[in-house]
Amino acid sequence: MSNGMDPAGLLGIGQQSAGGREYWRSLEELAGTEAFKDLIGNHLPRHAAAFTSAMDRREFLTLMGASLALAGISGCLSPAPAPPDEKIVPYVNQPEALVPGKPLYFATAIPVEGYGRGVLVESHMGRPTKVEGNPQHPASLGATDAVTQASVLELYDPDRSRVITNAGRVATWDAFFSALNVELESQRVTQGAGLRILTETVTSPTLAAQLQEILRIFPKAKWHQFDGGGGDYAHQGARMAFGQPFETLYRLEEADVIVSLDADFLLRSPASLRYAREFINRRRIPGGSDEANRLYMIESTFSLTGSNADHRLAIAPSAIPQLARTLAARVSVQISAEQPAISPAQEKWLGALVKDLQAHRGRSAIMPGEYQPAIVHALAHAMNDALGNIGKTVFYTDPVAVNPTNHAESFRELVRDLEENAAQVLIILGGNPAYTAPAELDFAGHLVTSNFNVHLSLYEDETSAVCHWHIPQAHYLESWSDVRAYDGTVTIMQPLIAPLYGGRTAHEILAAVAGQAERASYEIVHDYWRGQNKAKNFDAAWRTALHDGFIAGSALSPRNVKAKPATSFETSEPKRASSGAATKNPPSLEVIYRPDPSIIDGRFANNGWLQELPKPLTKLTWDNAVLMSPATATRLGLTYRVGGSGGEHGTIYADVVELEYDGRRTRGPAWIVAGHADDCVTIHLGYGRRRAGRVGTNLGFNANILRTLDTLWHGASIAVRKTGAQYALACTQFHHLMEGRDLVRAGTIEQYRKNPKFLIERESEKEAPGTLYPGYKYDGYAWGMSIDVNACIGCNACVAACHAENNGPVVGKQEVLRGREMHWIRIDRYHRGEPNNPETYHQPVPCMQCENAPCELVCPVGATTHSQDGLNDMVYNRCVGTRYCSNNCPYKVRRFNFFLYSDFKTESLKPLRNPDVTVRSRGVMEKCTYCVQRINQAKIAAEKEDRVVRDGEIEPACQQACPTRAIIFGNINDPQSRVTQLKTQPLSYGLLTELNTRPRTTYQAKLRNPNPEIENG
Amino acid sequence: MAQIFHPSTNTISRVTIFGGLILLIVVVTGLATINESPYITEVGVARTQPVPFSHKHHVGDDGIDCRYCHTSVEESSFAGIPPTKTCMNCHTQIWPDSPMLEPVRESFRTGKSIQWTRVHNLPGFVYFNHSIHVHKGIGCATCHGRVDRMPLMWRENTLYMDWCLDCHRAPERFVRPREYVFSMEYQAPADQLALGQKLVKQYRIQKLTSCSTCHR
Amino acid sequence: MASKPSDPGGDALPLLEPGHTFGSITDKISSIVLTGRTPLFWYISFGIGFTLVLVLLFCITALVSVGVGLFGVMIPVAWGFAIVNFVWWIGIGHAGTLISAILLLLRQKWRQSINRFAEAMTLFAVACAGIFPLIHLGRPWFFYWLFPYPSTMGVQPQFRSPLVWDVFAVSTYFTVSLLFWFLGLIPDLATLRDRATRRMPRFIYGMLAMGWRGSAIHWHRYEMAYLLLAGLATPLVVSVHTVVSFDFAVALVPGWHSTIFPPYFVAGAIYSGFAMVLTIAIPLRRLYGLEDFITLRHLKNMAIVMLATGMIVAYGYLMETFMAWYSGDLFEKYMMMNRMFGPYGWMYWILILFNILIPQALWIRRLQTKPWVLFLIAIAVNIGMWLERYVIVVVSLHRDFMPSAWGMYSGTVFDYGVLVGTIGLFVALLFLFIRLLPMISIFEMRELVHEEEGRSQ
Amino acid sequence: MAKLPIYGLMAEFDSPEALLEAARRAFAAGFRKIDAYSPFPVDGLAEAIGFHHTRVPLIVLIGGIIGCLGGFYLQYWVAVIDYPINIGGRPFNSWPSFIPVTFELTILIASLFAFFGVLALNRLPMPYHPVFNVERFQLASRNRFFLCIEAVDRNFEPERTRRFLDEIGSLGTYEVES
Repeated sequence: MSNGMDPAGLLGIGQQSAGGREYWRSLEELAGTEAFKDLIGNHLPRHAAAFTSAMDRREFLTLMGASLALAGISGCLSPAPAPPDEKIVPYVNQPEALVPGKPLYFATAIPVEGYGRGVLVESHMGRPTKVEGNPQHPASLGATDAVTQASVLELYDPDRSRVITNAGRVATWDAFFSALNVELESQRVTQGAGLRILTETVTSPTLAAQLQEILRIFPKAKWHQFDGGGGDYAHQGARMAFGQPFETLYRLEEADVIVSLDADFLLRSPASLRYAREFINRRRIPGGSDEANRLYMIESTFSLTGSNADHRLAIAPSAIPQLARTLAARVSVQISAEQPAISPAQEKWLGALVKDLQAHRGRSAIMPGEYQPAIVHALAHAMNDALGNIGKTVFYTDPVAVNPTNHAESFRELVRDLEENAAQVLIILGGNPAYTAPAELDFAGHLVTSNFNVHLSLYEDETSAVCHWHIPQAHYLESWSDVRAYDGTVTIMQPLIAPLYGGRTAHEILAAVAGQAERASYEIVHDYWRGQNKAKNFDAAWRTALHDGFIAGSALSPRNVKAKPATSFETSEPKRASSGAATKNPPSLEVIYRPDPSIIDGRFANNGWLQELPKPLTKLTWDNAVLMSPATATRLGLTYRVGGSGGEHGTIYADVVELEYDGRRTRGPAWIVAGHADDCVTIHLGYGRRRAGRVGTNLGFNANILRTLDTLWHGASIAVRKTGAQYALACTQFHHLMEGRDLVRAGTIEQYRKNPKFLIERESEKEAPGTLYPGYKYDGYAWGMSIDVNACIGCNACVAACHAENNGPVVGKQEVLRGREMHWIRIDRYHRGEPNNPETYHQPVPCMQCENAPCELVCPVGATTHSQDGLNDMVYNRCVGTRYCSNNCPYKVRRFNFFLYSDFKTESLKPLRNPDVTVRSRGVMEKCTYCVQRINQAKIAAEKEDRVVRDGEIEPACQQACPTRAIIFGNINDPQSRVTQLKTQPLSYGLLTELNTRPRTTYQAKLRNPNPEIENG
Repeated sequence: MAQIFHPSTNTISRVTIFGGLILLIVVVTGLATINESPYITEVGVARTQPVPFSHKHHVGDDGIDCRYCHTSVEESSFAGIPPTKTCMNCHTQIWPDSPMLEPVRESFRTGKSIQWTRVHNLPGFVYFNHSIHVHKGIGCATCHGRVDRMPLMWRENTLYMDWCLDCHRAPERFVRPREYVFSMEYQAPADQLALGQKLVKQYRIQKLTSCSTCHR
Repeated sequence: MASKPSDPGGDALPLLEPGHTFGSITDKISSIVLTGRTPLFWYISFGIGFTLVLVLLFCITALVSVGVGLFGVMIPVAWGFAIVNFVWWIGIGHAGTLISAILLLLRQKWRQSINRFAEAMTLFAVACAGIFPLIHLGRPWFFYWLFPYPSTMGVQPQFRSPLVWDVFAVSTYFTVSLLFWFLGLIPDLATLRDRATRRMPRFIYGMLAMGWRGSAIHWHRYEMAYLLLAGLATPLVVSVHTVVSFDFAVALVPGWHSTIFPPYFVAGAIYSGFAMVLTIAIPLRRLYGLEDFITLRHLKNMAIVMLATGMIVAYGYLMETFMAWYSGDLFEKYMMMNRMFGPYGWMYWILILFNILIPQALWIRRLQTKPWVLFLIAIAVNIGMWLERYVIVVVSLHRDFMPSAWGMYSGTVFDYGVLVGTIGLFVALLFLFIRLLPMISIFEMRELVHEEEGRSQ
Repeated sequence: MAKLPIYGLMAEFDSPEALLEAARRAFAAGFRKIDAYSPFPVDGLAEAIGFHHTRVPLIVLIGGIIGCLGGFYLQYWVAVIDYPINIGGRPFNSWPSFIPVTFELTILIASLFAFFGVLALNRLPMPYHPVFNVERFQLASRNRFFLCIEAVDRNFEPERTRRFLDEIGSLGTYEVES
């Protein structure tokens, strides 16, 4: 009965010491555990050494010093060496060397679909545990997205491939390299006529150099590109408009009027984090100005960006190019083809929009969607040109991607070569074409024709299964490499840990192809940049680059461009072979394919954090669905049923439909989305994986079965049949109405200008609720938070960040169905207005840290109490699990471990855990703590320097990740702090304050900026 | 009917009743005592170590400062367990071939670490930070006892929560001037309370009894 | 003088069929216990009960070893069957104490033939109830943290929490009921000691009787103590369900946060309690041929008490609905609409039917003396009261303040398993009691005989 | 006092009234060490043999007071003295919340005192008692009523006392050997 360790020891609380934080408590213990040795493996002298002899600073530095030499030596020793020790330069805000128990931060970049985003990675004793944004990196600005947050889980994923396989049998690197060399020898004869290399979008200068080198050695070899998540239409569009594949950049801070032609720039763009920041910065009302930008959205599916638009026009995808033409014509772009008439409603809408655009020449921006055909991009360029936006809000640079090509065409060519047996040696670097490529091509089937093909990938996936060779890839946190951001800024990627499963980088494979199998990627990257930089101070520059996380001034400079007359291209119809044989019965609809908001094209399918992340608008988890508008659903006679257990906070039984396209069929649940365009359906890719791993396999359904290369993103006519079957979807929030409750307060800027207090004044709680009790005096710190609903775009970054920071468990679909998901912060989504085109609000809801916390009052054992700083503490080890607190929490932000959710068994997941946060065991309640571990660390640091904690010194994980800075945390006893100032704004309000809970977390009301002409009448 | 019971049953029954009560009390107090006893708390129980490292010798006789080995005690939550290298700094010259030190030399040769037995162990959900305690004038000896008198290390205090609270509720009873934090000989003055209150003010020591001070 | 049971005419019904003497009563009642032959129906009933106890044990083992998630509980409905059953059982318990204590203070003679097994019923019901707060904990092995004890953590229970009040209320209630019950048993144990022929029973009953010999002075003190215990038990029984109602009334969940809860819970408790007494008494008097002692008069009186408490409960429902409208509180209003017409609406209407409408039949005098009618009504009320607690606990929680968190709850096989399991436990214990102890207080029946003689002379 | 050959003399009656009457007369006749045994409480019997008031109520009252004060102090000590901690912004001594437990403990302790008090006063348990030596005494828990004059009584004199008992209507008088 000492400190709650007795039987609990058997059931977790005890084990968690083994799992959670023991790692750094005693390094000896650490190095002792067999499991850990497996984890660290034999591949990594440095870390092994570092760990077994509690690396003190002397040794750390010597290691760093010796690394270069070592690299050379070990290089010569064996053909396939373990990666040698290399130098790592820690980031500024960290002790000069490793101190046991203190994290280090390293700068690198995460490549997502080819483009890089600067990140800082927190490392505890050599274990990367958390990824944060790099404030100085143009594509990050200190923020991250959900995918970036979850990438650290991918690093430790026990399902990642650990072995080289040849035809399914385990092989060795040596075996592979010799086999490869044999093939290459024969290729040399034919100058590589049979050599093919398939990559995803490439922006890495080093990789580009290597590819060119290979193409020099094998002049007849071909390099193909295919990216499951993108189509590279933008470059094609630029080619149309300018004759060159320019990169298009926007400076949204300069734009008063933004027209998005299906561009989901807040979520699906290499610059989404930056665009989100710039977009919101122009809408932050309680920041002095009461001016805001206005976003017009023209799209088919309901995108995240669409949900943040002031005006949305939901039309079928086939109509968008036409509308673009019409719009172009209205903004005086030379259009020869005469314009078909459009509906009066659209007429009115378009009229107002055009007027708005004309009124803001040079201060507007037309943004074409990534998945729109080239023509739309070209028209957008023309419009921006006509509106004089180029050089003001729109900029063009040379392409960031190396050798941009139309992926569809490039891939088609590869398949043709395979058919004609022209491609004998195929090297697939990353990607998973066997799954992501349209089924019609039967890529897998054709692979057999080539006599040697190899797949380099993190997982042993569908493609690996059909390739002769599979070789494990090193995770980006294990790799030396480089990558360009959306604006060309280069980041030298440095590893945080040596490859856990002995993976290699694409650089090392290409080096082998080029006949230098022994070169380690560190060498390759380092030497490439040495070659680039002729200056003698290279080492210093290299150091700075690693240290800062990017190479200063490496961004591509804007080009002043001249658009060709639109007449030259505007008639070229987008290729959309309406092959689907438009059948009238069953009703045939247009189809839209989009990467899944969480797992993109399936590359993150095995990532539990992302699978369990409620998708921005549908709030679905663990599944994809056939999204359609209410009207379309009624037309198809489709409906849903709320489950008896879980219900609106868990189980929704959706009608299953059969989809048929070109005779290829699949089935999927139908999901009704308010605001979706009629007569078309959206299907998210990335599901229906067959070889994703224990998490991602056999979830949802595979839409690639239906796709064709011509209709990668939009299909003309797909047949949708009701099957009568129903399927349980795990949806964390189905109820989207506020039931007349003031949860999200919203108005228009117009109203705000008239009376800044207009929202508060209509509220009931103008008179403060009385109390018999004196109430507490908080004379030290008083932590509080302000969340700007106006700034929240609903991107889920905070949810993922919170999960990563606080060792959140993954509970699985079954538990989500029961309404037991474990997110400490959730983003509530509410709709208002007519269902075919509703207003949407995103409201992040963490613990309110009420001063009169109802939860504390009812806890029989005092497991949740108030701290001196006014935090609502949750003491897991005291909790007996009555769950009374959750019942009494009006905000329902408490989460309960109904089972042993935290994984105490899987060794490889243990190093992932944040050592400063208890891993919760079975039967205890948990909830948002304002990241009390960060608060305490900051307080201790301040105390040691005999000062007070500075404003902004503490950033909870959610605030740190937020792209739009919608969440601000601080000391509300300090009148100067940002949070205090925000709380005094007229738009600041508390949630359910009429209950006299006195929440420390308050909100800023949402303000829309509608165009009066459209809004009224 | 004849008597069912023998006259003695009267006494027996009373004895059982009162005896039972007494037994109950004995058992409860017994359990409590066991819980506080070294059997459970390991207080004063010297733990065997792979190498019979003597703090008494190194600290008491040689007068090596705590921080020479426990390097991070002032910077980090974790005081730091010295790497084998630290041992070898001296023991390459001193006793370079004493059999007793073979495990150390072996560890240095093979790179396999010495597996010390943990003496002070807190449950996983307790977050203790050495650096701040040291900074606020809590001496090593206050918690770890007179290490300079321990041939083999043992636990000086129970590390139970109420023991922690004793100090967190009344730091003035234990705080000492910073310059003496690492001193083993330091004796609390007769007027500890007076001094304590002075230091509490001077070092801005708070009485932190909030749960989240230690549990997160 | 003794009117036939069949003819109506309320108080004409006797409390005790005529022709009984001290001896006949003593022999009749003690023979049930001391007989060597156990009737077949006893084996059957006990067998069923015991089988269900095994189900209960299985469920509990699973819950403790796998996790409370085996129940259907979720967020927002973090309390489910477990708490519903707890309140239901506690309520049932109340009739016993009420009959034995309050009716004693009110000098109601008709209590005497039913108080003993009613009290036993109380104990067993409370025992069943006590299981639930334990097994619905996330970490049941730490239940003792709800009691104050000298811990090395230096942490004690949080006495502002209604759950701690519960712990004290229920444990006190159980202890006091037990003392009260055992004190009442002592003279009868002496009787059994003296009647028993075989050695073992004599020894055991003798030990339990503690050498009671019916001395006048002992009787004098005994009666005083019995009276005082009754005096203490009366406010206790009222307090217990009040405290249980605080579990809800103190919370701010719409549908819980209500001042009418205490009186309306106590009434409901007595209501369900009497229903359960009838459910047990009616078959037993038949099976053991105790119609002479548990007469139609008893049934009638209990029916009337049921009717009265039933009306109070009805008033409670009415008030809740009225206040929801009158308060004008957005959440309250929604809660009531949801209760009536929401996804769980059917439950609400069934409980109205079972708890309010059907019992109205008791206004009809003739039905008050029709055992099988009373039995059916009692069953209906038992079910209705369970549903009432379900509506209060689950339906209030599943849609509270934040629409974004609204969800649905449904019991799992373990929820049902534990419910029937406790019913089994209850039956098993009850039949053990009937077999081993006098189910009717013998000495009080002797008193009754004495008084009846006094009256008839 | 010296060990007596017998414990006393016991007379049997068949009705509470008879016993009551007999008890009165015995008391009137100056017998003091007497006791009456009946299968159920008989009004006035105790008074008849000179036993008037009992200390049970006092004991219960004391128990109640202990429970009440102790109960409240326990909670006050926990919430205010031992570990004062901010619970939902309520004051440390939120006495209204302490009422239920205080009340329950009052009842609990009082009841315990009542139960064990009466046992103690009645010197129970006492499985062995001389009166059980009388064969017919087993009917004392059925339908017979007994009056016992103990040998320690000042006026006890075997022969005369036996006669006296027969006079007052004993249906049978037996020696109770000790």
